[in-house]
Amino acid sequence: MTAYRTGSRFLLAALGSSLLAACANIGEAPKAAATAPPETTLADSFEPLGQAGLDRLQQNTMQKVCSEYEGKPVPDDLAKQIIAEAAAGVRYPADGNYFGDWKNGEKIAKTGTGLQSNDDPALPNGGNCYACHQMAAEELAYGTLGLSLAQYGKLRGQSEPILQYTWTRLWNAHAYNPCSHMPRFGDAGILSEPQLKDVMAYLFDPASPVNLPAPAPAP
Amino acid sequence: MGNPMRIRATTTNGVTEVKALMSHPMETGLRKDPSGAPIPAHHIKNVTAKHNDKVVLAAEWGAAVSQNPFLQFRFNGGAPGDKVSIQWTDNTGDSRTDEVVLT
Amino acid sequence: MNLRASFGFGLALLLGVAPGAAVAEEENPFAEYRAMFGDDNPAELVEMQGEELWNTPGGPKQVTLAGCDFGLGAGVIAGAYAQLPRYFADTGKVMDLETRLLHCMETLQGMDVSALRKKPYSDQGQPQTELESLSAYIAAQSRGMPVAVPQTHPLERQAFADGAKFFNLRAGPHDFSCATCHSQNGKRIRLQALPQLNTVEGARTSFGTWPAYRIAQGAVRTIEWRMADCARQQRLPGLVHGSKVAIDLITYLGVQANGAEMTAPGLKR
Amino acid sequence: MNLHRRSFLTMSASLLTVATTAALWPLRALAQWVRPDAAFEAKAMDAVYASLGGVPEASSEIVFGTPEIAENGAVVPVSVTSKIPGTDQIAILVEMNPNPLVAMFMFPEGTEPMVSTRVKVAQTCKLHALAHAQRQVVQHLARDQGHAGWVRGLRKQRFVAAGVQLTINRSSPWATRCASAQPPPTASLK
Repeated sequence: MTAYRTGSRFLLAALGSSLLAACANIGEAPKAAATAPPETTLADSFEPLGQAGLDRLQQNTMQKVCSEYEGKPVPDDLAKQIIAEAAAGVRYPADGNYFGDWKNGEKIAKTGTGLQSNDDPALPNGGNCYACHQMAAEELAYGTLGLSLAQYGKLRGQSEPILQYTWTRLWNAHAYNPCSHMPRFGDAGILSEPQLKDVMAYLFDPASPVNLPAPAPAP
Repeated sequence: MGNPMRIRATTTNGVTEVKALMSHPMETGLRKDPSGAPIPAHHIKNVTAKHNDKVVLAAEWGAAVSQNPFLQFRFNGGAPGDKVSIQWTDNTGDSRTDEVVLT
Repeated sequence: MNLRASFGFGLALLLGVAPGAAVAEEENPFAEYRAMFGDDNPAELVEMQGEELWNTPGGPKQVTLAGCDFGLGAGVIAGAYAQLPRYFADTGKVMDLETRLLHCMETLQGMDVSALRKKPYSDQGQPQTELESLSAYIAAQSRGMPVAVPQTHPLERQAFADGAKFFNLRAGPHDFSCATCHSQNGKRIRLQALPQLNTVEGARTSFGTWPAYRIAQGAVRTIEWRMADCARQQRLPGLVHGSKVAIDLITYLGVQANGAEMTAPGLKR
Repeated sequence: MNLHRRSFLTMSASLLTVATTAALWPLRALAQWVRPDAAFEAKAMDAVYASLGGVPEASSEIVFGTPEIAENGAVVPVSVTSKIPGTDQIAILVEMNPNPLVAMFMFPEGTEPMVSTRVKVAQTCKLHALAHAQRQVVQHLARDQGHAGWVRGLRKQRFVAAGVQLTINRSSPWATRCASAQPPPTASLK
């Protein structure tokens, strides 16, 4: 992980100013509309609601670049920049232990609420993994936007590189895929470190339903 | 008084099929509003369907019939000009009757 | 009817696989459930309420909305919804059905619509708002007609272009854009199939079904509600009813759906 | 044998009665029907049966039309048809609902013993239908018993039940009791 950090600092220093310049244009896309009244901005179409303030319309670098290049290849320099910046921000467990309670991880994986304008900010956020991923064989209500994570730990084992890789994916998937559609669960503060550990346990624990064999098909 | 029902009745080979949708919240009394206050029960208890003046179906309902209830049944008979009417009464004493004429 | 055909198709696929087998993308496990609703959509109850409102004089001026021009002439509602949003010379704006309705309630009936504009949708278990009932009724007057959202006025073309841009805009703590969920074919969230809304095919299967009766809410919801609720799930702040972004997005979807059959009000889970 | 059920009821007291079960389903002509409030308020299947008067026999003569899996427990289409001659009542029950008895339907002569409706189902569980049937059976007594020409009417009453498994993808929001046992798999993205 230290390698990522060092690398990204270097890249940031070298490319920072040109990147910011490039993104200034991209980020203005919605209001750069040629004939729209000049006073129209994105914020005019929204109003603060519940815990969702207008600050959420402010795009970061990754969001600007990935909006511009949605469905298209991201230019190499920008891709490298996003990857480096993402990798640099990953915070690994302070105690070196990746695993929490898989049962709580299951709850997080199945909970879809959190950070919506109508959600109670006092409740813990969900991870909503099942919205996009297949996980435990027993849960049929899974989405298909992401790859199947069935048998995740059983197929991959628990070596340090795979644990670190998975943690990084959860923290900020852009460290591997510049315009990943997966939320930055750690980086954006969607899930806490203990919650991430619970999800890790759900993915890797041999007793977790994720790693249990699929039930025999009915005759 | 409630909002109007949608009643469809069609006669085929001497059998009349009735399909009705009723506008009613069918509150169970178990739900709470966003502020946490219980929402009082409000549901249809009784439904009576008539072919002209003859009762062709009677029903007793609890609160677990879905919101905006649907009801479908069939009775023998029915000729153009005949009336099919449905009346509901809910737990607050409110009631509503609607009818259609067979064509 | 398109809807019916797709139910049958989904059901056939469902029956074709062994129980317990992994669910393939293109089949819908709820095809049987949905088909059982047949033509008995509770949205019709709301249409009836909307029809009564349409024929009832209202507002301080005690007139009906019969003088409202939805783009095809005063009071013409047959086929009007299939051609909205469109540019209206009297306001100099591209408007959708809902903003036009509010405009007419205000200008023709003399109503104060500020409360309705602020809270356009009914709460769960509460009576539908006038806007929802009228939308259901007016949309139903386009049933069976092809979607034909115009692109003649420059502002109509601008709305489409801006809608397309917003569709890809990633923001908020989850980095979601419309494209996050709606830019791939045959995907689903949990078991809910996701239309690919940046393609003609995807927009065509979806646009003409709104407004729709939502089973989960026991109410008819409009296409503006659909946009606002997507924004909620994107973790964005509240999308203002009738705002530029809302109308741009509806225009973007509608133009792509041109030629598809209007089936609204639809029935959704 | 097309005897009029309702007029028969009025004279049934003088006739020999044979009940095939211990059921004491409320036996009233439609005009005198009284809503069985206790059955609607009962909180378990057994209690519903008890307030209706007995335990029904299992039957394969009740035909269900329900989806195998329902997308939303708040609205589950259900149709029930009884193939038992003389069926005059059908009830729909949902095992795990706070109050299992959902609805009772009374069919006068001339109405098919079939009903289709939509019900709330708290969580994955069994949906049951009860059918009550009664009809007059005319029994010809054998000549060699010395009763030439006699007939006697038997009121044959049946009280039956059948169940069908229902899977609910999304729990009915009102079902406090069951929802807590199994959190609904709600995705926040749709």
